[in-house]
Amino acid sequence: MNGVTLFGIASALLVGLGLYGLVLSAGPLRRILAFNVLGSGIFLLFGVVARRGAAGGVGGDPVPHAIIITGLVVAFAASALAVQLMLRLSEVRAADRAGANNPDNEKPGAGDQQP
Amino acid sequence: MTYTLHVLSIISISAGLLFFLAGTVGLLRLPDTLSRLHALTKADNLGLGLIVLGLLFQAPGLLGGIKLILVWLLVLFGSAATSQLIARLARERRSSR
Amino acid sequence: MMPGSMAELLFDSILVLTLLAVALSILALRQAFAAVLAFVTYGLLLAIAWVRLGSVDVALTEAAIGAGVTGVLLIAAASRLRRSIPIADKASPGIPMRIAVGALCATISAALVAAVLHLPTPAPGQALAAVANLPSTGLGNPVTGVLLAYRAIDTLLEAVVLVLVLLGDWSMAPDGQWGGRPGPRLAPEVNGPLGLLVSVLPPVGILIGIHIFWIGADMPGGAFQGGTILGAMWILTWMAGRTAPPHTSSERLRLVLVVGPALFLVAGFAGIVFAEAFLAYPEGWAKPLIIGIEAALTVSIAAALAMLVAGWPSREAPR
Amino acid sequence: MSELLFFAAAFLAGTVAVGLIRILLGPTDADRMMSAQLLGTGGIAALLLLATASGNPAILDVALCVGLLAAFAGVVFFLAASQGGGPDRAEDP
Repeated sequence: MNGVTLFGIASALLVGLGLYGLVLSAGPLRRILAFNVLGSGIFLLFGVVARRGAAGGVGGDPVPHAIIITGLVVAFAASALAVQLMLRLSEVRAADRAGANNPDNEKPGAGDQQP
Repeated sequence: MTYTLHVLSIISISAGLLFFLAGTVGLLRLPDTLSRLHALTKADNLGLGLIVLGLLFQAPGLLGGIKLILVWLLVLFGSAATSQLIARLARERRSSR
Repeated sequence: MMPGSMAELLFDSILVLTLLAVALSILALRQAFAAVLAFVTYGLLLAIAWVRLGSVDVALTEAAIGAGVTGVLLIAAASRLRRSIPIADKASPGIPMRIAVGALCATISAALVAAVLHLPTPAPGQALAAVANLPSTGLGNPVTGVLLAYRAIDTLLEAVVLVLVLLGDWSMAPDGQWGGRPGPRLAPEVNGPLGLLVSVLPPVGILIGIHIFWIGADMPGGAFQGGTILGAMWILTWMAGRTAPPHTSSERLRLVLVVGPALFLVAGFAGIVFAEAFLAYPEGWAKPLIIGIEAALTVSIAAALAMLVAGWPSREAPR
Repeated sequence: MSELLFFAAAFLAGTVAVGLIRILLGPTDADRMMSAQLLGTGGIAALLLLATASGNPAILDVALCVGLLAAFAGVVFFLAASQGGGPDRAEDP
């Protein structure tokens, strides 16, 4: 057992943990966090493969490293979009609820149906 | 010469580690938020400072040494200010209870 | 591969155990503030893990993005959700469902562990090829070589993706709000230690960001890491109320957002004329071209990441 | 010497990791932030030790980056916590 294998096993566990949280979490913020944990597990797994491919005086294979850097930025962009969708959705629902409480503009199912 | 430097490094870094240990123990064992903060700020700033000092004896060149000191100054400044903020937060919480 | 001493193995074991414990607490903590705080410490631990895995480039990216801007994005979201009506989401799943999903995830983890333990030796890789061809680019950092020379098309597409995601973000604005000024200004006025911090931190951060970008050609660092730090400093000045995010209709903002991808694209097409292919650099011009593209990308990435945190535009008073 | 530095880093990592229990225990947001701050400083110290132990000065840049962003995150978390209202807030959004 060496350190790299240790990180490999940890990354496998992080993938499982993140997936579990992504599927079962009740709140959207928690699901976004779980998505990021899942992603970090996958990146680490890739990093373990890169580390094993170290040669030519560099600490690891630079091709996976470059792809991981790209992946981290894209994962951030995806999280940002998810966060904004979540916030917008909560705003729309709040507005809907306010509309449903007002009998003048009550529509059938306005409170639970989303456009 | 190298031997003396090694001994100085080891003494300084060990002292730094003790400060971190004290900070953790304080954070976990002290009874209320403000006294925990008191223990923590002393511990982590001095701990990092002593470790930086110890590593300076091993610094390979001038640039590396300058960077070590720069990191310490940055953390010192950052954590001094954030500790103030945390204290403010703790006080507000206490008065709102 | 390095043999790895006793002490290194001990450090790695502690790091890995802490990483797993923190990941577990991110998902288990009931309070959003605590969960996001755990997520930020998780990002820091990951950065150390990347150092141990031999990639300082990825460690810098993880420190800047994972522990920096993602944490800010999430904490701003959590504090805004707290003030609005909570989202009525799906009910907590029952025990049988939990067991079924848990078994599925455990199987996936077990399969991955088995795969990790049976990775081929010697490990295949392109490290030798990447290092061998590096002199023709004039660069010293093979990761920058992959990002801007060998696989420049990926990096170009990624820079475009950032702009597209930002457009998606802005499109969430309600009718009539397009072109307004995006959110969140957290503190209208700051003073005392906070004021000192937000006066001193941005200039220091800008220097560090430029330093990280500049050394990227030869040492770990580059456009993504430097750009993220610059973006974080811009966000800091908004949060402290020192500056405000620009209107999304601002032409200067739009220019800054596209200058990186646009310059990259122009250099790519110039490659067809002056070298042999799209995104090929002419002999002897590789390094100056790469540094120029990277500089433009740094600015665009900084602006795009910061605007992604700011959210969709609004023409009303700041939320 | 490098072996000793790795041991020091391992000791440090173990120490500050135990301090993370405060994130779970709380009870206030201020306590949680302290715990994260201790891990931040400890992590930076560990990175400095690793830089010397493995003879790779580029790791110092990671420490610099972490130091900068730890202060940044501290400000943002303070602003979020101080406008979050009283201690009895909604759970689990």
